[in-house]
Amino acid sequence: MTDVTTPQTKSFRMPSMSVLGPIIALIVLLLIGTALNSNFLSAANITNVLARSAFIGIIAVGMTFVITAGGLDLSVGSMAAFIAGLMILVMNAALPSLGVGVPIILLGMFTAIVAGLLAGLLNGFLITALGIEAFIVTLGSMGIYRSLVTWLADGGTLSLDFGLRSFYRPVYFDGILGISWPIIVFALVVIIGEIIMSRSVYGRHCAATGSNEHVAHYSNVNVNRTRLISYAALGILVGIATIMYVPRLGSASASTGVLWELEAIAAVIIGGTVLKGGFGRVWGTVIGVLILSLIGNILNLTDFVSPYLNGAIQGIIIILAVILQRERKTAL
Amino acid sequence: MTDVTTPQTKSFRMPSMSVLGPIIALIVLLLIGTALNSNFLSAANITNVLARSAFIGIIAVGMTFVITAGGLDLSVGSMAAFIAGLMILVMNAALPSLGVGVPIILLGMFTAIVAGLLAGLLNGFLITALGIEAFIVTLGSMGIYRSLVTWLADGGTLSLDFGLRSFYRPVYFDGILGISWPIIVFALVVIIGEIIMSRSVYGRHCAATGSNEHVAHYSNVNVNRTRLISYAALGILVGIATIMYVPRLGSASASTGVLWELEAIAAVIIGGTVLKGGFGRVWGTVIGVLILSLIGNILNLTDFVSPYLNGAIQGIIIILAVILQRERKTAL
Amino acid sequence: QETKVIGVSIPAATHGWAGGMNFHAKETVERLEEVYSDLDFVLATASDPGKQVNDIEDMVATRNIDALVVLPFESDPLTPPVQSVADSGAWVTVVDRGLSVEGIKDLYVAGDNSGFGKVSGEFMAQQMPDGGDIVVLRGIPTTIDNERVEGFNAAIEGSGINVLDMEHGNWNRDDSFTVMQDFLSKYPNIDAVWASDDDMAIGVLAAIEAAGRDDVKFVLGGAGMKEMIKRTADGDEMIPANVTYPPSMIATAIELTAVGLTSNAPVSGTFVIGSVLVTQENAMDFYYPDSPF
Amino acid sequence: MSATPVLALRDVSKSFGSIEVLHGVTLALEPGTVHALIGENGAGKSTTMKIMAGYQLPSKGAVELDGAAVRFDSLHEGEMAGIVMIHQEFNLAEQLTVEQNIFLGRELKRGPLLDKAEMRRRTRDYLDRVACNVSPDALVSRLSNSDKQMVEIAKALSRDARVLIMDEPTAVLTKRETDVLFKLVAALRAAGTAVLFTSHKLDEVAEISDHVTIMRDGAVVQSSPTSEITEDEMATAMVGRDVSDLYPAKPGVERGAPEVLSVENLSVPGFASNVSFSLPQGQILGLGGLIGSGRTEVMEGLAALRPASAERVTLFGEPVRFKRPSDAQQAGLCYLTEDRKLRGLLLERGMRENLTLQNLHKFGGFLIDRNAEETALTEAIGEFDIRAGSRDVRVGNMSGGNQQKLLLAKIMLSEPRILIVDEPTRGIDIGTKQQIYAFLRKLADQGHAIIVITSEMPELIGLADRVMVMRLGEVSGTLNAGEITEDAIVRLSMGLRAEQMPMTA
Ligand SMILES: Nc1ncnc2c1ncn2[C@@H]1O[C@H](COP(=O)(O)OP(=O)(O)OP(=O)(O)O)[C@@H](O)[C@H]1O
Ligand SMILES: Nc1ncnc2c1ncn2[C@@H]1O[C@H](COP(=O)(O)OP(=O)(O)OP(=O)(O)O)[C@@H](O)[C@H]1O
Ligand SMILES: [Mg+2]
Ligand SMILES: [Mg+2]
Repeated sequence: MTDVTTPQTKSFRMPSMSVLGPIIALIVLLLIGTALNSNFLSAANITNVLARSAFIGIIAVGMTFVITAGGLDLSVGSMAAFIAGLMILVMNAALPSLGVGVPIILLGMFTAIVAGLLAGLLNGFLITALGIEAFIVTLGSMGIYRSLVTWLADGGTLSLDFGLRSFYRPVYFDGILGISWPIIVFALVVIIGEIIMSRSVYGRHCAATGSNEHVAHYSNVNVNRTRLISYAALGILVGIATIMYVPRLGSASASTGVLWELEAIAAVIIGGTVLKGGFGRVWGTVIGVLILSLIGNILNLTDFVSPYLNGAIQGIIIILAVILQRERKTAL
Repeated sequence: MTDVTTPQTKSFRMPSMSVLGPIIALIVLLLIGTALNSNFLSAANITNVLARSAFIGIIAVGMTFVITAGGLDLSVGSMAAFIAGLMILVMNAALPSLGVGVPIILLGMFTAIVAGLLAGLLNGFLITALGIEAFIVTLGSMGIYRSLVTWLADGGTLSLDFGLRSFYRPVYFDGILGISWPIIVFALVVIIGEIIMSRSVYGRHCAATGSNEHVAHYSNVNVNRTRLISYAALGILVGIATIMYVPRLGSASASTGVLWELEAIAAVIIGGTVLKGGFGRVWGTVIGVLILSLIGNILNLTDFVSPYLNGAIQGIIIILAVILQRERKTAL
Repeated sequence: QETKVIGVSIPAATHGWAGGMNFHAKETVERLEEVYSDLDFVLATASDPGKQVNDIEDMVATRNIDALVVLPFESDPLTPPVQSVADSGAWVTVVDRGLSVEGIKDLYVAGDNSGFGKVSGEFMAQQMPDGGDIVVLRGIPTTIDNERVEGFNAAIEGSGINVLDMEHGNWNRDDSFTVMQDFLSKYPNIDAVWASDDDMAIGVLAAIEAAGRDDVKFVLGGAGMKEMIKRTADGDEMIPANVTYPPSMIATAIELTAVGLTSNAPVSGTFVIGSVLVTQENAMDFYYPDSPF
Repeated sequence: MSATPVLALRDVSKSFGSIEVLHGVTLALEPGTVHALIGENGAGKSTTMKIMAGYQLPSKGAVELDGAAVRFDSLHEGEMAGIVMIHQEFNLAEQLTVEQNIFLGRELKRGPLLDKAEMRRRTRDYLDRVACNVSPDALVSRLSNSDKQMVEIAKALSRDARVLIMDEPTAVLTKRETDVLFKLVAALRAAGTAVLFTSHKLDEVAEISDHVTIMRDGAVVQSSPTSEITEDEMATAMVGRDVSDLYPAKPGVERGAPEVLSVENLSVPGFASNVSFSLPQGQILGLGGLIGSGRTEVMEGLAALRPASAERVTLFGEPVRFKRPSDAQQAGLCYLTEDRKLRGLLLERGMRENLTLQNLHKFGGFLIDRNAEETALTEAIGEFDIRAGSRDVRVGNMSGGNQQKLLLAKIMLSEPRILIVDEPTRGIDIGTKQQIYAFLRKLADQGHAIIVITSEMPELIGLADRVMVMRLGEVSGTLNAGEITEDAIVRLSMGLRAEQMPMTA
């Protein structure tokens, strides 16, 4: 019997718009920036943009896994604020006994990572073990952490001891070979994240869980554990982001990290990850983060629009960036 | 084989926890309130709580349809701010020609409803016709409307002419038979919404669309139109909520309606509507709205907790309310 | 003797100054509850004007307040509800921002936003007699911010000071850091910065320091955060001055209201807490090391 | 019949809520034999299989592995014991690729990372063994149903099972793919694997199985070596009546019957081009062709379910243009989808809502008359013999065949004058098939016109008055009453045009 199913010879195909879209949007933004301001491509400006993208970026990488596995986390912004506050309190408290030096910084970092892990595990536990809607759990914990940091700061700002801050500062501003630490850490997180997402068993399990949890379950994937790990990892990444954040200004308050969650989720989706789960890509998230940072940067570098309208421009560009990557609308 | 051709006699069954859960949570809150303060059940307090629930409530009813049909709208809060601002501008502008009186109020109401309709249609169009993720479209339009109102108000506050305000005020504060207008309108919206959701063709189409849009499409349901209508209806309801809101505060600014979207979505989910779509109930949403309003009200009744921790209490209660309605976790 | 209830309604601690104000409100309430056995306080913080109106309604409906101390989130939306509190016979103290209608308040503890801008502008003009290029960071878009900027613009009018750019830093350290970084990329020479708030000044200073730029001669913040006052007192050249806008004005208001309710001492009227220029000479007078702000 | 059974059920009962669906089922699988489990829709075959594989626990009775009672608390334990099951419904993650699905849960690693090259290589091997030539990197969501089934089979193969359980594996397969599968099964049997499968195609059962167990209403009614029972006996034992006249007699449409539908040059971008045909009143037109030949897409295009363009479509003599599927429905043309799970039914919902979804306007203009809906459901249950444990069962919990019946009932509620049914008897038991054929014929006799898309050769031959065959998106030929033979259809589907074949397209 002749074979008549159309053979699929692997020929070169143009990458699809879903791949090209975010890249094109990024390039267009870069061109606009370059055209508008000659300093846009200066090393200083690029460093600024990358370094400030690092916080949201590190968090967004974690969010990519959570969303890919079919979850969501609205609490990351206030979690970051809470961890920053806690870290500052712990370091200030340890100052008399430990003194300014590497140990106290390590203590702070340890605090941040453990706190992040615990916060992530708590979210994950409520979502997986108790089976409550992720939106509600993390909306709840968003309120809780935001309150806690306000309470810790007594309504004001928690500030790192001045001496300690000067010592810790280089963690944000210095680096190696002219590349500052946040950028290096961000790059590492991205590379590891991309490898895990696309080349590891865990990444596959995330996608399977988000795509169809019953199928994943029937295929011996531990769905709950996969989800739990994604929240825990996101918590740890929030901790890491906070470690980079605290040395920048040395303070935390109720206004720290406000709306980071929406920014992180937006970056993830602009990058092409599917909000309902089942498919995620870390490199796309990076592009999403850069797009969002660049919009702000370009708006600051130009005077075309009333600053009141910045939000409108941002909104329009976000929508456009996603329109770009839309495949030709498939018939239902 | 059981014979199923004859309808089974409807035997009484305990309502499931998913039905009882929100109701129990509401009753517990009412009991707590009554225990804490003797004035809690006073007519004045009940009126206050109900009337202020009306804004979010009216919006949340619309959100119930959007979510049931598999959508989401993050822009309602800033849409409300924008519509309020626009309404105030239009009414102030018409004042010299129309004078204080019923016509100008009607003009304002007309403006609000038309603006809401258009805003909703715009969201719906981008989501259905262009096929962009609702999260992104409405995140974008959230930024756009928020910016526009800031811009309209020139960074400050848009205020209704004072004479006009006194004339318009009764729309919030007066009513019939001692029941104030917002409560009446809210009740009407809820009743109509509940009927549409549970007994009408459109409600079924929403549920089918949110449950599986392919099945809906193959059942000749116009999926895009169903979705579009849900966004348009939500827009109109935002307009109606604004009509109730403006006489209360008489002004609009960049801080109007901040976070209403999260509150509305939270109310919808607390009420038992499924975030991923396919199942919604309007009466549940009402309970969700009341729970959220009562939390704020009860926190004001006591001095037990530091006001810094209000957010934490709210978060915990939201999570608890949803835990309550969880069915015994079904094995996957 | 009957217990009287004082309601205190303030915006939530969403930025540095408001945080300080929250602290003072809380602390004053706790202290006065000890002092006056016959006074009971209700403190509510609101995250938006709507919520603040809710709080005031709740105080009237369930706590039978005899007096209300309110720092309005915004003037216009709060005017009608506060008016109905006044109409119900309760004492009304308004703090910082006035209401849109005269004759509601019994006591007004007023901040002076355009004065704040004016003092800041005058200092700038005086520091730069030959003019210069400055950038301005604005707060959250609100009437307060508008009044401050108007006052500032009026004061530098004709002084030769050229405002290169204004952008909103939202009274937030992170936002102002970002905005200032971009200003530094955009303008090769900036002589001075009006950060208009000490939280924003901290972000601005960090950005300047990180960029290693020495063209910026000084940064003028405002509101009198203790760390900044300290640096002024220590003669930090980057922070030669500050302009007060004390968050503790809420304490003044609560305290005066308590006095008004419990004694016959007359406390009604207007109590203006002006914005004062703080320089190295008088800085220690404005330094409160125990305040969180 | 002497070896110890590798896997057995001993007196197993199963209840869902208060309804018992299995009553004391006993069944034994022996190594190196192929065991067929047959029975009517809803008889409990799938449930029996799920219990054997450890997907569900029995309410009563025991599962025995190598003669010892076991209790599989998780699927993993079942699989560890070497039991692999292919479900009646697809068990693939749609957004993942073929390779990702095949290795899901047992990915190969090299160091800490995935060994993608090796997995891809093995995937290709497995796919080759089932003669399926989709790419390992293809997304499952883009595969046709038959390819999905072959991927499921490849996935099961990759598990090296001692016991392979297949729930209606051939329902969505073509003859050719079925042959491939049966070759594989024969090889597995030779290697000592115990195979249990169900099918409603009794010829397949007779062809491949060594032993048949027949279930009715949740109980085993007969179990005997296949050699000792004929197909007719099987059918009778299953259904409880004689089903020898599977197909109703073809009355033959008289010449000059009015033409009710004519389609000229219908094209569906990417799937089919220039399809033309016409349909007289009272005729059943069979649409044959290989899977992937674009039959589904053409008819979906005609019903405006997907973008399509046509030079001219006339319905009852009137030129029509459907912008939406509801336009087609209004004009009297309805299409019944082949994919009941993804396109046909809301699995989370009950029967009532599914039944009326397409015709809600008939139950009230704005508000829905629930009582009328209930009445309609009662009628549908009676007419289509829908059997479900209870009336308000979740449709996803109904047996596959009963879902299909519900789907038919749903489409019939629109009272179409021209009915297009796509694989209407997929997963339907032989007794019900007979009813459905009779029903379709009755409709035709009443003057409706019917198009039946089917991959079942006997169905085409037995049911259709005329057969149109498609190949690669084009009509390759039409066969009139006297010309419908298996050979002619196969030739047209393969694109071999016998000289003397009359072309009447
Ligand atoms: N999870 C469940 N909950 C409730 N009832 C169920 C569930 N699963 C199966 N049933 C019921 O058990 C009965 C047997 O179903 P089963 O799927 O085993 O039938 P089947 O023999 O495989 O039929 P078919 O040939 O149609 O696939 C049906 O009446 C079905 O409705
Ligand atoms: N959504 C889709 N996206 C991409 N390709 C698709 C999609 N749906 C179907 N296809 C492909 O289109 C081809 C034709 O589809 P289909 O198998 O439904 O055709 P058919 O002739 O109707 O066959 P049958 O009805 O026997 O399954 C198949 O090869 C299938 O892989
Ligand atoms: Mg079955
Ligand atoms: Mg098909």
